[in-house]
Amino acid sequence: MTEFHVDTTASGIGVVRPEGRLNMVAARQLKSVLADLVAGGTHRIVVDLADTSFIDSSGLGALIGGVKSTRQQGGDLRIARPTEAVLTVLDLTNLTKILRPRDTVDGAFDD
Amino acid sequence: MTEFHVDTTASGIGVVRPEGRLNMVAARQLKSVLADLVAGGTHRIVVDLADTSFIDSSGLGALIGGVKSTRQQGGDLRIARPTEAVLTVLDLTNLTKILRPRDTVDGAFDD
Amino acid sequence: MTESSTLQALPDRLELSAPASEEMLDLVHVLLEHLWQQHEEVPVAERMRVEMAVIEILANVIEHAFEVDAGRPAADERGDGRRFTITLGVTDAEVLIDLADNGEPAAIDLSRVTMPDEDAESGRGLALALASLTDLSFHSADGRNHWSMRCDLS
Amino acid sequence: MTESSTLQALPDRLELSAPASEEMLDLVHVLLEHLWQQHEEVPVAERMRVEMAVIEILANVIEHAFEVDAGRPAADERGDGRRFTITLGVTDAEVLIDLADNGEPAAIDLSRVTMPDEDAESGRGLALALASLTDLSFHSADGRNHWSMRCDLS
Ligand SMILES: Nc1ncnc2c1ncn2[C@@H]1O[C@H](COP(=O)(O)OP(=O)(O)O)[C@@H](O)[C@H]1O
Ligand SMILES: Nc1ncnc2c1ncn2[C@@H]1O[C@H](COP(=O)(O)OP(=O)(O)O)[C@@H](O)[C@H]1O
Repeated sequence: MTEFHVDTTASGIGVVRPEGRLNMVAARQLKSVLADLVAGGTHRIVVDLADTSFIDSSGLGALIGGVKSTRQQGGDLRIARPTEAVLTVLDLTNLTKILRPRDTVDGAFDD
Repeated sequence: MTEFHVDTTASGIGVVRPEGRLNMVAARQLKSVLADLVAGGTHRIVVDLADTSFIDSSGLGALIGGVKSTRQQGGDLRIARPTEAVLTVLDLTNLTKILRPRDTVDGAFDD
Repeated sequence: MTESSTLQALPDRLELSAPASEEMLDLVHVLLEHLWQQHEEVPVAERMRVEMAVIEILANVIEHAFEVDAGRPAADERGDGRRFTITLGVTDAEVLIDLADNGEPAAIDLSRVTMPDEDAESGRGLALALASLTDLSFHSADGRNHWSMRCDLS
Repeated sequence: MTESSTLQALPDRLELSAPASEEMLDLVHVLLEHLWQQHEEVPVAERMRVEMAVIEILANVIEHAFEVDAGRPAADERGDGRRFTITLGVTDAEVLIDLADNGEPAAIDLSRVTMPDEDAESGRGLALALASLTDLSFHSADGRNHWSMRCDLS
Protein backbone atom coordinates (compact mmCIF):
# COMPACT_ATOMS: atom_id res chain seq x y z
CA MET A 1 0.00 0.00 0.00
CA THR A 2 1.25 3.42 -0.97
CA GLU A 3 0.56 6.13 1.60
CA PHE A 4 0.17 9.83 0.90
CA HIS A 5 1.33 12.36 3.47
CA VAL A 6 -0.20 15.77 2.83
CA ASP A 7 0.87 19.03 4.53
CA THR A 8 0.45 22.72 3.92
CA THR A 9 3.34 25.07 4.67
CA ALA A 10 3.02 28.49 6.34
CA SER A 11 3.22 30.11 2.91
CA GLY A 12 0.27 28.04 1.68
CA ILE A 13 2.20 25.55 -0.44
CA GLY A 14 0.78 22.04 -0.46
CA VAL A 15 3.34 19.28 0.10
CA VAL A 16 2.43 15.74 -0.94
CA ARG A 17 4.80 12.89 -0.04
CA PRO A 18 3.88 9.51 -1.55
CA GLU A 19 5.48 6.64 0.34
CA GLY A 20 6.02 3.46 -1.67
CA ARG A 21 5.36 2.68 -5.31
CA LEU A 22 3.49 5.00 -7.65
CA ASN A 23 1.89 2.49 -10.01
CA MET A 24 -1.57 2.28 -11.57
CA VAL A 25 -3.43 1.91 -8.29
CA ALA A 26 -1.50 4.59 -6.39
CA ALA A 27 -1.61 6.96 -9.39
CA ARG A 28 -5.40 7.07 -9.12
CA GLN A 29 -5.09 8.00 -5.45
CA LEU A 30 -2.46 10.66 -6.19
CA LYS A 31 -4.73 12.13 -8.86
CA SER A 32 -7.53 12.59 -6.36
CA VAL A 33 -5.20 13.94 -3.64
CA LEU A 34 -3.97 16.59 -6.12
CA ALA A 35 -7.50 17.36 -7.35
CA ASP A 36 -8.69 17.86 -3.75
CA LEU A 37 -5.83 20.27 -3.03
CA VAL A 38 -6.53 22.33 -6.16
CA ALA A 39 -10.29 22.31 -5.49
CA GLY A 40 -9.56 23.53 -1.96
CA GLY A 41 -7.63 26.52 -3.28
CA THR A 42 -4.06 25.22 -3.01
CA HIS A 43 -2.52 26.05 -6.37
CA ARG A 44 1.14 25.65 -5.53
CA ILE A 45 2.05 22.05 -4.83
CA VAL A 46 5.34 20.25 -4.20
CA VAL A 47 5.38 16.49 -4.64
CA ASP A 48 8.17 15.19 -2.43
CA LEU A 49 9.44 12.01 -4.10
CA ALA A 50 12.09 11.11 -1.51
CA ASP A 51 10.13 8.02 -0.46
CA THR A 52 8.81 7.06 -3.89
CA SER A 53 10.70 3.90 -4.77
CA PHE A 54 9.03 3.37 -8.14
CA ILE A 55 6.96 5.30 -10.67
CA ASP A 56 5.33 4.18 -13.91
CA SER A 57 3.56 5.96 -16.77
CA SER A 58 0.32 6.30 -14.84
CA GLY A 59 2.18 7.95 -11.94
CA LEU A 60 3.77 10.33 -14.43
CA GLY A 61 0.31 10.99 -15.90
CA ALA A 62 -1.01 11.98 -12.46
CA LEU A 63 1.91 14.42 -12.00
CA ILE A 64 1.43 15.97 -15.46
CA GLY A 65 -2.29 16.29 -14.73
CA GLY A 66 -1.37 18.18 -11.56
CA VAL A 67 1.00 20.48 -13.45
CA LYS A 68 -1.77 21.37 -15.87
CA SER A 69 -4.53 21.91 -13.31
CA THR A 70 -2.36 24.06 -11.00
CA ARG A 71 -1.08 26.18 -13.90
CA GLN A 72 -4.66 26.80 -15.03
CA GLN A 73 -5.14 28.46 -11.62
CA GLY A 74 -1.97 30.50 -11.94
CA GLY A 75 0.01 28.11 -9.75
CA ASP A 76 2.38 25.21 -10.44
CA LEU A 77 3.27 21.68 -9.39
CA ARG A 78 6.93 20.91 -8.75
CA ILE A 79 8.71 17.73 -7.77
CA ALA A 80 11.51 17.46 -5.23
CA ARG A 81 14.08 14.91 -4.13
CA PRO A 82 13.43 12.19 -6.76
CA THR A 83 15.04 8.80 -6.17
CA GLU A 84 17.31 7.22 -8.79
CA ALA A 85 14.43 5.10 -10.09
CA VAL A 86 12.21 8.15 -10.60
CA LEU A 87 15.03 10.10 -12.30
CA THR A 88 15.59 7.26 -14.75
CA VAL A 89 11.92 7.28 -15.75
CA LEU A 90 11.89 11.08 -16.14
CA ASP A 91 14.92 10.83 -18.42
CA LEU A 92 13.51 8.01 -20.55
CA THR A 93 10.24 9.90 -21.04
CA ASN A 94 11.78 13.34 -21.71
CA LEU A 95 9.91 14.89 -18.81
CA THR A 96 12.82 16.56 -17.00
CA LYS A 97 11.74 19.92 -18.43
CA ILE A 98 8.06 20.00 -17.44
CA LEU A 99 8.91 18.09 -14.24
CA ARG A 100 12.31 19.59 -13.38
CA PRO A 101 13.52 17.95 -10.15
CA ARG A 102 14.31 20.31 -7.23
CA ASP A 103 16.80 19.43 -4.53
CA THR A 104 14.65 20.43 -1.57
CA VAL A 105 10.99 20.70 -0.70
CA ASP A 106 11.45 24.10 0.98
CA GLY A 107 13.27 25.59 -2.00
CA ALA A 108 11.06 24.08 -4.70
CA PHE A 109 9.26 27.39 -5.35
CA ASP A 110 12.31 29.66 -4.97
CA ASP A 111 12.62 30.31 -8.71
CA MET B 1 14.17 -10.58 6.76
CA THR B 2 13.63 -11.35 10.40
CA GLU B 3 15.62 -9.18 12.79
CA PHE B 4 16.76 -10.12 16.28
CA HIS B 5 16.99 -7.46 18.96
CA VAL B 6 19.12 -8.61 21.89
CA ASP B 7 19.38 -6.85 25.26
CA THR B 8 20.56 -7.71 28.74
CA THR B 9 18.64 -6.37 31.75
CA ALA B 10 20.25 -5.00 34.94
CA SER B 11 19.61 -8.34 36.63
CA GLY B 12 21.48 -10.18 33.88
CA ILE B 13 18.52 -11.61 32.02
CA GLY B 14 18.95 -11.82 28.25
CA VAL B 15 16.01 -10.51 26.24
CA VAL B 16 15.69 -11.58 22.61
CA ARG B 17 12.98 -9.99 20.46
CA PRO B 18 12.59 -11.53 16.98
CA GLU B 19 10.86 -9.17 14.59
CA GLY B 20 9.03 -10.82 11.67
CA ARG B 21 8.51 -14.46 10.85
CA LEU B 22 10.22 -17.32 12.66
CA ASN B 23 10.44 -19.88 9.89
CA MET B 24 13.23 -22.27 8.82
CA VAL B 25 15.71 -19.56 7.92
CA ALA B 26 15.10 -17.35 10.95
CA ALA B 27 15.03 -20.37 13.28
CA ARG B 28 18.65 -21.09 12.41
CA GLN B 29 19.54 -17.53 13.31
CA LEU B 30 17.58 -17.68 16.57
CA LYS B 31 19.38 -20.91 17.48
CA SER B 32 22.76 -19.23 17.15
CA VAL B 33 21.64 -16.08 18.98
CA LEU B 34 20.52 -18.27 21.90
CA ALA B 35 23.68 -20.40 21.76
CA ASP B 36 25.84 -17.26 21.86
CA LEU B 37 24.00 -15.94 24.91
CA VAL B 38 24.35 -19.23 26.79
CA ALA B 39 28.02 -19.56 25.80
CA GLY B 40 28.55 -16.02 27.07
CA GLY B 41 27.20 -16.94 30.50
CA THR B 42 23.60 -15.69 30.17
CA HIS B 43 21.51 -18.56 31.45
CA ARG B 44 18.21 -16.79 31.99
CA ILE B 45 16.63 -15.72 28.71
CA VAL B 46 13.28 -14.20 27.79
CA VAL B 47 12.17 -14.44 24.18
CA ASP B 48 9.81 -11.54 23.61
CA LEU B 49 7.39 -12.69 20.90
CA ALA B 50 5.36 -9.47 20.65
CA ASP B 51 6.66 -8.81 17.13
CA THR B 52 6.77 -12.41 15.94
CA SER B 53 3.98 -12.65 13.40
CA PHE B 54 4.51 -16.29 12.55
CA ILE B 55 6.27 -19.34 13.92
CA ASP B 56 6.68 -22.84 12.50
CA SER B 57 8.03 -26.13 13.83
CA SER B 58 11.66 -25.11 13.27
CA GLY B 59 11.07 -21.91 15.27
CA LEU B 60 9.57 -24.02 18.04
CA GLY B 61 12.57 -26.34 17.81
CA ALA B 62 14.94 -23.42 18.37
CA LEU B 63 12.97 -22.34 21.46
CA ILE B 64 12.91 -25.88 22.91
CA GLY B 65 16.65 -26.13 22.27
CA GLY B 66 17.10 -22.91 24.24
CA VAL B 67 14.98 -24.23 27.12
CA LYS B 68 17.16 -27.33 27.33
CA SER B 69 20.54 -25.60 27.10
CA THR B 70 19.66 -22.91 29.66
CA ARG B 71 18.24 -25.48 32.10
CA GLN B 72 21.44 -27.50 31.80
CA GLN B 73 23.20 -24.43 33.21
CA GLY B 74 20.67 -24.00 36.01
CA GLY B 75 18.80 -21.27 34.14
CA ASP B 76 15.68 -21.19 31.98
CA LEU B 77 14.21 -19.79 28.77
CA ARG B 78 10.78 -18.21 28.97
CA ILE B 79 8.57 -16.67 26.33
CA ALA B 80 6.56 -13.48 26.73
CA ARG B 81 3.79 -11.66 24.89
CA PRO B 82 3.03 -14.23 22.17
CA THR B 83 0.81 -13.11 19.29
CA GLU B 84 -2.39 -14.97 18.41
CA ALA B 85 -0.57 -16.87 15.64
CA VAL B 86 2.13 -18.07 18.03
CA LEU B 87 -0.43 -19.07 20.69
CA THR B 88 -2.31 -21.16 18.13
CA VAL B 89 0.86 -23.07 17.25
CA LEU B 90 1.76 -23.63 20.92
CA ASP B 91 -1.73 -25.04 21.49
CA LEU B 92 -1.68 -27.34 18.46
CA THR B 93 1.73 -28.73 19.44
CA ASN B 94 0.99 -29.14 23.20
CA LEU B 95 3.87 -26.89 24.14
CA THR B 96 2.05 -24.48 26.47
CA LYS B 97 3.54 -26.28 29.47
CA ILE B 98 7.24 -26.27 28.57
CA LEU B 99 6.80 -22.87 26.88
CA ARG B 100 4.22 -21.24 29.17
CA PRO B 101 3.55 -17.75 27.82
CA ARG B 102 4.18 -14.85 30.24
CA ASP B 103 2.31 -11.56 29.97
CA THR B 104 5.33 -9.29 30.33
CA VAL B 105 9.03 -9.39 29.63
CA ASP B 106 9.90 -7.81 32.99
CA GLY B 107 7.83 -10.29 34.96
CA ALA B 108 8.81 -13.39 33.00
CA PHE B 109 11.16 -14.62 35.76
CA ASP B 110 8.99 -13.58 38.70
CA ASP B 111 7.88 -17.14 39.49
CA MET C 1 -14.73 -33.42 -9.11
CA THR C 2 -11.67 -34.07 -6.99
CA GLU C 3 -10.35 -31.25 -4.82
CA SER C 4 -7.38 -30.80 -7.13
CA SER C 5 -9.51 -30.42 -10.23
CA THR C 6 -11.83 -28.01 -8.38
CA LEU C 7 -8.78 -25.95 -7.48
CA GLN C 8 -7.31 -26.05 -11.00
CA ALA C 9 -10.62 -24.73 -12.37
CA LEU C 10 -10.92 -21.75 -10.00
CA PRO C 11 -10.61 -18.62 -12.17
CA ASP C 12 -8.87 -16.62 -9.47
CA ARG C 13 -6.43 -19.26 -8.22
CA LEU C 14 -2.79 -18.27 -7.74
CA GLU C 15 -0.01 -20.48 -9.06
CA LEU C 16 3.71 -20.18 -8.44
CA SER C 17 6.43 -22.36 -9.88
CA ALA C 18 9.91 -21.71 -8.49
CA PRO C 19 13.20 -23.28 -7.44
CA ALA C 20 12.93 -25.19 -4.16
CA SER C 21 15.15 -22.86 -2.15
CA GLU C 22 14.64 -21.39 1.31
CA GLU C 23 14.28 -17.87 -0.02
CA MET C 24 10.99 -18.92 -1.58
CA LEU C 25 9.35 -19.35 1.84
CA ASP C 26 9.02 -15.58 2.14
CA LEU C 27 7.54 -15.33 -1.34
CA VAL C 28 4.90 -17.90 -0.43
CA HIS C 29 4.03 -15.93 2.73
CA VAL C 30 3.41 -12.94 0.43
CA LEU C 31 1.40 -15.09 -1.98
CA LEU C 32 -0.84 -16.08 0.92
CA GLU C 33 -1.27 -12.42 1.89
CA HIS C 34 -2.52 -11.78 -1.64
CA LEU C 35 -4.88 -14.72 -1.46
CA TRP C 36 -6.43 -13.26 1.71
CA GLN C 37 -6.65 -9.84 0.08
CA GLN C 38 -8.69 -11.44 -2.69
CA HIS C 39 -10.77 -13.36 -0.13
CA GLU C 40 -11.49 -11.19 2.86
CA GLU C 41 -14.23 -13.62 3.87
CA VAL C 42 -11.67 -16.15 5.13
CA PRO C 43 -11.58 -15.82 8.94
CA VAL C 44 -8.25 -15.04 10.58
CA ALA C 45 -8.14 -18.40 12.39
CA GLU C 46 -8.31 -20.29 9.10
CA ARG C 47 -5.71 -17.97 7.53
CA MET C 48 -3.27 -18.85 10.31
CA ARG C 49 -3.93 -22.58 10.01
CA VAL C 50 -3.43 -22.59 6.26
CA GLU C 51 -0.28 -20.49 6.49
CA MET C 52 1.21 -22.84 9.10
CA ALA C 53 0.44 -25.94 7.08
CA VAL C 54 1.69 -24.54 3.78
CA ILE C 55 4.95 -23.31 5.26
CA GLU C 56 5.55 -26.59 7.12
CA ILE C 57 4.98 -28.69 4.03
CA LEU C 58 7.02 -26.40 1.79
CA ALA C 59 9.88 -26.30 4.31
CA ASN C 60 9.85 -30.11 4.31
CA VAL C 61 9.94 -30.20 0.54
CA ILE C 62 12.89 -27.82 0.52
CA GLU C 63 14.66 -29.76 3.26
CA HIS C 64 13.88 -33.40 2.52
CA ALA C 65 12.45 -33.94 -0.94
CA PHE C 66 15.80 -33.56 -2.67
CA GLU C 67 18.04 -35.52 -0.36
CA VAL C 68 20.23 -37.90 -2.25
CA ASP C 69 18.34 -41.15 -1.97
CA ALA C 70 20.03 -44.57 -2.12
CA GLY C 71 22.91 -43.31 -4.21
CA ARG C 72 20.83 -41.72 -6.96
CA PRO C 73 21.95 -38.21 -7.74
CA ALA C 74 19.59 -35.56 -6.41
CA ALA C 75 17.30 -33.75 -8.82
CA ASP C 76 19.54 -30.75 -9.27
CA GLU C 77 22.53 -32.91 -10.11
CA ARG C 78 20.53 -34.67 -12.78
CA GLY C 79 20.21 -31.22 -14.30
CA ASP C 80 16.45 -30.82 -14.26
CA GLY C 81 16.51 -28.49 -11.28
CA ARG C 82 14.88 -28.65 -7.89
CA ARG C 83 11.51 -27.04 -8.35
CA PHE C 84 8.06 -26.87 -6.81
CA THR C 85 4.67 -25.64 -7.96
CA ILE C 86 2.09 -24.32 -5.51
CA THR C 87 -1.54 -23.59 -6.38
CA LEU C 88 -3.81 -21.68 -3.99
CA GLY C 89 -7.54 -21.05 -4.19
CA VAL C 90 -10.65 -20.38 -2.14
CA THR C 91 -14.12 -21.79 -2.85
CA ASP C 92 -17.36 -20.93 -1.03
CA ALA C 93 -16.62 -23.59 1.54
CA GLU C 94 -12.89 -24.18 1.76
CA VAL C 95 -9.32 -23.09 1.16
CA LEU C 96 -7.53 -25.47 -1.22
CA ILE C 97 -3.77 -25.71 -1.72
CA ASP C 98 -1.80 -28.08 -3.92
CA LEU C 99 1.96 -28.43 -3.70
CA ALA C 100 3.98 -30.56 -6.12
CA ASP C 101 7.73 -31.10 -6.39
CA ASN C 102 10.02 -32.99 -8.73
CA GLY C 103 12.17 -34.43 -5.93
CA GLU C 104 12.84 -38.04 -5.01
CA PRO C 105 9.64 -40.07 -4.48
CA ALA C 106 8.98 -39.76 -0.76
CA ALA C 107 7.79 -42.70 1.35
CA ILE C 108 5.44 -40.90 3.69
CA ASP C 109 2.61 -42.48 5.65
CA LEU C 110 0.55 -39.67 7.13
CA SER C 111 -1.52 -42.12 9.20
CA ARG C 112 1.57 -42.84 11.31
CA VAL C 113 2.45 -39.24 12.10
CA THR C 114 2.20 -38.28 15.76
CA MET C 115 3.12 -35.18 17.74
CA PRO C 116 6.51 -35.78 19.42
CA ASP C 117 7.27 -35.19 23.11
CA GLU C 118 7.52 -31.65 24.38
CA ASP C 119 11.30 -31.67 24.60
CA ALA C 120 11.86 -32.81 21.00
CA GLU C 121 13.66 -30.22 18.91
CA SER C 122 12.31 -31.46 15.56
CA GLY C 123 9.76 -33.78 14.02
CA ARG C 124 6.71 -31.56 14.58
CA GLY C 125 6.22 -30.37 11.00
CA LEU C 126 3.85 -32.94 9.54
CA ALA C 127 1.97 -33.32 12.82
CA LEU C 128 1.41 -29.57 12.98
CA ALA C 129 0.23 -29.47 9.35
CA LEU C 130 -2.18 -32.33 10.02
CA ALA C 131 -3.50 -30.64 13.14
CA SER C 132 -4.03 -27.34 11.31
CA LEU C 133 -5.97 -28.65 8.33
CA THR C 134 -9.31 -30.34 7.77
CA ASP C 135 -7.58 -32.68 5.35
CA LEU C 136 -4.03 -33.34 4.19
CA SER C 137 -3.13 -35.99 1.65
CA PHE C 138 0.04 -37.06 -0.10
CA HIS C 139 0.86 -39.17 -3.10
CA SER C 140 3.84 -39.69 -5.32
CA ALA C 141 3.42 -40.43 -9.04
CA ASP C 142 5.17 -39.81 -12.37
CA GLY C 143 8.31 -38.51 -10.68
CA ARG C 144 6.41 -35.90 -8.71
CA ASN C 145 5.33 -35.67 -5.09
CA HIS C 146 1.89 -34.16 -4.57
CA TRP C 147 0.49 -32.65 -1.38
CA SER C 148 -3.19 -31.63 -1.21
CA MET C 149 -4.35 -29.42 1.62
CA ARG C 150 -7.90 -28.45 2.55
CA CYS C 151 -9.12 -26.17 5.28
CA ASP C 152 -12.91 -25.91 5.63
CA LEU C 153 -14.31 -22.48 6.37
CA SER C 154 -16.24 -22.73 9.60
CA MET D 1 17.03 -21.65 -29.14
CA THR D 2 14.56 -18.78 -29.02
CA GLU D 3 14.61 -16.48 -26.01
CA SER D 4 11.36 -17.98 -24.74
CA SER D 5 12.66 -21.53 -24.87
CA THR D 6 15.92 -20.45 -23.18
CA LEU D 7 13.81 -18.91 -20.42
CA GLN D 8 11.51 -21.92 -20.05
CA ALA D 9 14.59 -24.13 -19.60
CA LEU D 10 16.22 -22.07 -16.85
CA PRO D 11 16.20 -24.21 -13.70
CA ASP D 12 15.77 -21.24 -11.39
CA ARG D 13 13.14 -19.31 -13.33
CA LEU D 14 10.12 -17.96 -11.44
CA GLU D 15 6.63 -18.42 -12.84
CA LEU D 16 3.40 -16.91 -11.60
CA SER D 17 -0.06 -17.50 -13.00
CA ALA D 18 -2.78 -15.31 -11.51
CA PRO D 19 -5.97 -13.39 -12.21
CA ALA D 20 -5.37 -10.20 -14.19
CA SER D 21 -6.33 -7.81 -11.40
CA GLU D 22 -4.61 -4.66 -10.20
CA GLU D 23 -3.70 -6.19 -6.85
CA MET D 24 -1.30 -8.48 -8.68
CA LEU D 25 1.00 -5.58 -9.59
CA ASP D 26 2.34 -5.54 -6.03
CA LEU D 27 2.88 -9.27 -6.10
CA VAL D 28 4.92 -8.96 -9.28
CA HIS D 29 7.04 -6.22 -7.68
CA VAL D 30 7.79 -8.73 -4.89
CA LEU D 31 8.50 -11.46 -7.43
CA LEU D 32 11.10 -9.19 -9.03
CA GLU D 33 12.67 -8.53 -5.63
CA HIS D 34 13.10 -12.28 -5.25
CA LEU D 35 14.59 -12.59 -8.71
CA TRP D 36 17.21 -9.98 -7.77
CA GLN D 37 17.88 -11.77 -4.48
CA GLN D 38 18.66 -14.90 -6.49
CA HIS D 39 20.76 -12.86 -8.94
CA GLU D 40 22.75 -10.25 -7.10
CA GLU D 41 24.96 -9.86 -10.18
CA VAL D 42 22.25 -7.89 -12.00
CA PRO D 43 23.23 -4.19 -11.73
CA VAL D 44 20.74 -1.80 -10.17
CA ALA D 45 20.25 0.12 -13.43
CA GLU D 46 19.08 -3.02 -15.22
CA ARG D 47 16.85 -3.97 -12.27
CA MET D 48 15.08 -0.64 -12.57
CA ARG D 49 14.65 -0.94 -16.32
CA VAL D 50 13.22 -4.43 -16.12
CA GLU D 51 10.87 -3.49 -13.29
CA MET D 52 9.56 -0.50 -15.23
CA ALA D 53 8.96 -2.51 -18.38
CA VAL D 54 7.31 -5.44 -16.62
CA ILE D 55 4.96 -3.22 -14.62
CA GLU D 56 4.05 -1.14 -17.69
CA ILE D 57 3.25 -4.17 -19.79
CA LEU D 58 1.36 -5.91 -17.00
CA ALA D 59 -0.64 -2.75 -16.24
CA ASN D 60 -1.57 -2.60 -19.93
CA VAL D 61 -2.65 -6.21 -19.90
CA ILE D 62 -4.80 -5.59 -16.84
CA GLU D 63 -6.25 -2.40 -18.32
CA HIS D 64 -6.64 -3.17 -22.01
CA ALA D 65 -6.31 -6.83 -22.85
CA PHE D 66 -9.78 -7.71 -21.63
CA GLU D 67 -11.79 -4.83 -23.05
CA VAL D 68 -14.93 -6.01 -24.82
CA ASP D 69 -13.94 -6.11 -28.44
CA ALA D 70 -16.38 -5.76 -31.32
CA GLY D 71 -19.29 -7.09 -29.31
CA ARG D 72 -17.54 -10.30 -28.20
CA PRO D 73 -17.85 -10.91 -24.49
CA ALA D 74 -14.65 -10.37 -22.57
CA ALA D 75 -12.72 -13.39 -21.33
CA ASP D 76 -14.16 -13.34 -17.83
CA GLU D 77 -17.73 -13.21 -19.17
CA ARG D 78 -17.02 -16.24 -21.31
CA GLY D 79 -16.26 -17.93 -18.01
CA ASP D 80 -12.62 -18.83 -18.49
CA GLY D 81 -11.36 -16.00 -16.33
CA ARG D 82 -9.00 -13.13 -17.02
CA ARG D 83 -5.59 -14.51 -16.25
CA PHE D 84 -1.94 -13.93 -17.01
CA THR D 85 1.25 -15.95 -16.66
CA ILE D 86 4.60 -14.29 -16.09
CA THR D 87 7.95 -16.09 -16.29
CA LEU D 88 11.17 -14.46 -15.09
CA GLY D 89 14.74 -15.61 -15.44
CA VAL D 90 18.35 -14.47 -15.64
CA THR D 91 21.03 -15.97 -17.88
CA ASP D 92 24.74 -15.09 -17.92
CA ALA D 93 24.04 -12.29 -20.38
CA GLU D 94 20.48 -11.10 -19.98
CA VAL D 95 17.28 -10.82 -17.99
CA LEU D 96 14.38 -12.56 -19.77
CA ILE D 97 10.70 -12.08 -19.02
CA ASP D 98 7.68 -13.59 -20.76
CA LEU D 99 4.15 -12.40 -20.14
CA ALA D 100 1.11 -14.14 -21.62
CA ASP D 101 -2.60 -13.43 -21.18
CA ASN D 102 -5.81 -15.03 -22.38
CA GLY D 103 -7.48 -11.70 -23.26
CA GLU D 104 -8.75 -10.46 -26.60
CA PRO D 105 -6.17 -10.68 -29.39
CA ALA D 106 -4.51 -7.26 -29.34
CA ALA D 107 -3.64 -5.41 -32.54
CA ILE D 108 -0.37 -3.83 -31.45
CA ASP D 109 2.35 -2.58 -33.77
CA LEU D 110 5.37 -1.80 -31.61
CA SER D 111 7.21 -0.24 -34.55
CA ARG D 112 4.68 2.61 -34.51
CA VAL D 113 4.99 3.43 -30.82
CA THR D 114 6.40 6.89 -30.05
CA MET D 115 6.84 8.88 -26.86
CA PRO D 116 3.96 11.38 -26.59
CA ASP D 117 4.36 15.12 -25.93
CA GLU D 118 5.36 16.24 -22.50
CA ASP D 119 1.89 17.43 -21.55
CA ALA D 120 0.14 14.15 -22.42
CA GLU D 121 -1.41 12.47 -19.38
CA SER D 122 -1.33 8.97 -20.86
CA GLY D 123 0.04 6.92 -23.74
CA ARG D 124 3.60 6.58 -22.39
CA GLY D 125 3.42 2.96 -21.28
CA LEU D 126 4.62 1.05 -24.32
CA ALA D 127 7.13 3.76 -25.26
CA LEU D 128 8.65 3.60 -21.78
CA ALA D 129 8.83 -0.20 -21.90
CA LEU D 130 10.53 -0.06 -25.30
CA ALA D 131 13.01 2.55 -24.09
CA SER D 132 13.86 0.51 -20.99
CA LEU D 133 14.56 -2.81 -22.67
CA THR D 134 17.10 -4.11 -25.14
CA ASP D 135 14.28 -5.91 -26.92
CA LEU D 136 10.50 -6.10 -26.61
CA SER D 137 8.34 -8.20 -28.88
CA PHE D 138 4.67 -9.04 -29.06
CA HIS D 139 2.60 -11.64 -30.81
CA SER D 140 -0.88 -13.02 -30.50
CA ALA D 141 -1.65 -16.66 -31.26
CA ASP D 142 -3.98 -19.45 -30.13
CA GLY D 143 -6.14 -17.09 -28.09
CA ARG D 144 -3.19 -15.80 -26.10
CA ASN D 145 -1.19 -12.58 -26.23
CA HIS D 146 2.55 -13.01 -25.66
CA TRP D 147 5.04 -10.35 -24.66
CA SER D 148 8.77 -11.17 -24.61
CA MET D 149 11.15 -8.83 -22.82
CA ARG D 150 14.94 -8.87 -22.85
CA CYS D 151 17.37 -6.65 -21.02
CA ASP D 152 21.04 -7.29 -21.74
CA LEU D 153 23.42 -7.10 -18.81
CA SER D 154 25.96 -4.44 -19.61
N1 LIG E 1 8.61 -33.57 1.55
C1 LIG E 1 9.25 -34.61 2.12
N2 LIG E 1 10.00 -35.42 1.36
C2 LIG E 1 10.65 -36.45 1.93
N3 LIG E 1 10.60 -36.77 3.24
C3 LIG E 1 9.86 -35.99 4.03
C4 LIG E 1 9.14 -34.87 3.52
N4 LIG E 1 8.49 -34.31 4.55
C5 LIG E 1 8.79 -35.03 5.63
N5 LIG E 1 9.61 -36.04 5.35
C6 LIG E 1 10.11 -37.06 6.32
O1 LIG E 1 9.24 -37.07 7.44
C7 LIG E 1 9.97 -36.77 8.64
C8 LIG E 1 9.12 -35.93 9.59
O2 LIG E 1 8.94 -34.63 9.06
P1 LIG E 1 8.49 -33.45 9.99
O3 LIG E 1 7.31 -33.86 10.78
O4 LIG E 1 8.29 -32.24 9.16
O5 LIG E 1 9.70 -33.20 10.96
P2 LIG E 1 11.20 -32.70 10.66
O6 LIG E 1 11.22 -32.12 9.29
O7 LIG E 1 11.40 -31.68 11.74
O8 LIG E 1 12.03 -33.92 10.83
C9 LIG E 1 11.23 -36.05 8.17
O9 LIG E 1 12.29 -36.19 9.07
C10 LIG E 1 11.49 -36.71 6.83
O10 LIG E 1 12.21 -37.92 7.00
N1 LIG F 1 -2.02 -5.40 -23.57
C1 LIG F 1 -2.73 -4.63 -24.42
N2 LIG F 1 -3.84 -5.12 -25.00
C2 LIG F 1 -4.57 -4.36 -25.83
N3 LIG F 1 -4.26 -3.11 -26.16
C3 LIG F 1 -3.17 -2.56 -25.64
C4 LIG F 1 -2.34 -3.30 -24.72
N4 LIG F 1 -1.32 -2.50 -24.37
C5 LIG F 1 -1.50 -1.34 -25.01
N5 LIG F 1 -2.61 -1.36 -25.77
C6 LIG F 1 -3.09 -0.26 -26.63
O1 LIG F 1 -2.00 0.61 -26.88
C7 LIG F 1 -2.30 1.94 -26.45
C8 LIG F 1 -1.05 2.61 -25.88
O2 LIG F 1 -0.67 1.99 -24.68
P1 LIG F 1 0.27 2.72 -23.64
O3 LIG F 1 1.45 3.21 -24.38
O4 LIG F 1 0.54 1.81 -22.51
O5 LIG F 1 -0.54 3.95 -23.13
P2 LIG F 1 -1.89 4.03 -22.24
O6 LIG F 1 -2.12 2.69 -21.67
O7 LIG F 1 -1.55 5.08 -21.24
O8 LIG F 1 -2.95 4.45 -23.23
C9 LIG F 1 -3.40 1.78 -25.42
O9 LIG F 1 -4.18 2.92 -25.29
C10 LIG F 1 -4.16 0.57 -25.95
O10 LIG F 1 -5.09 0.98 -26.93
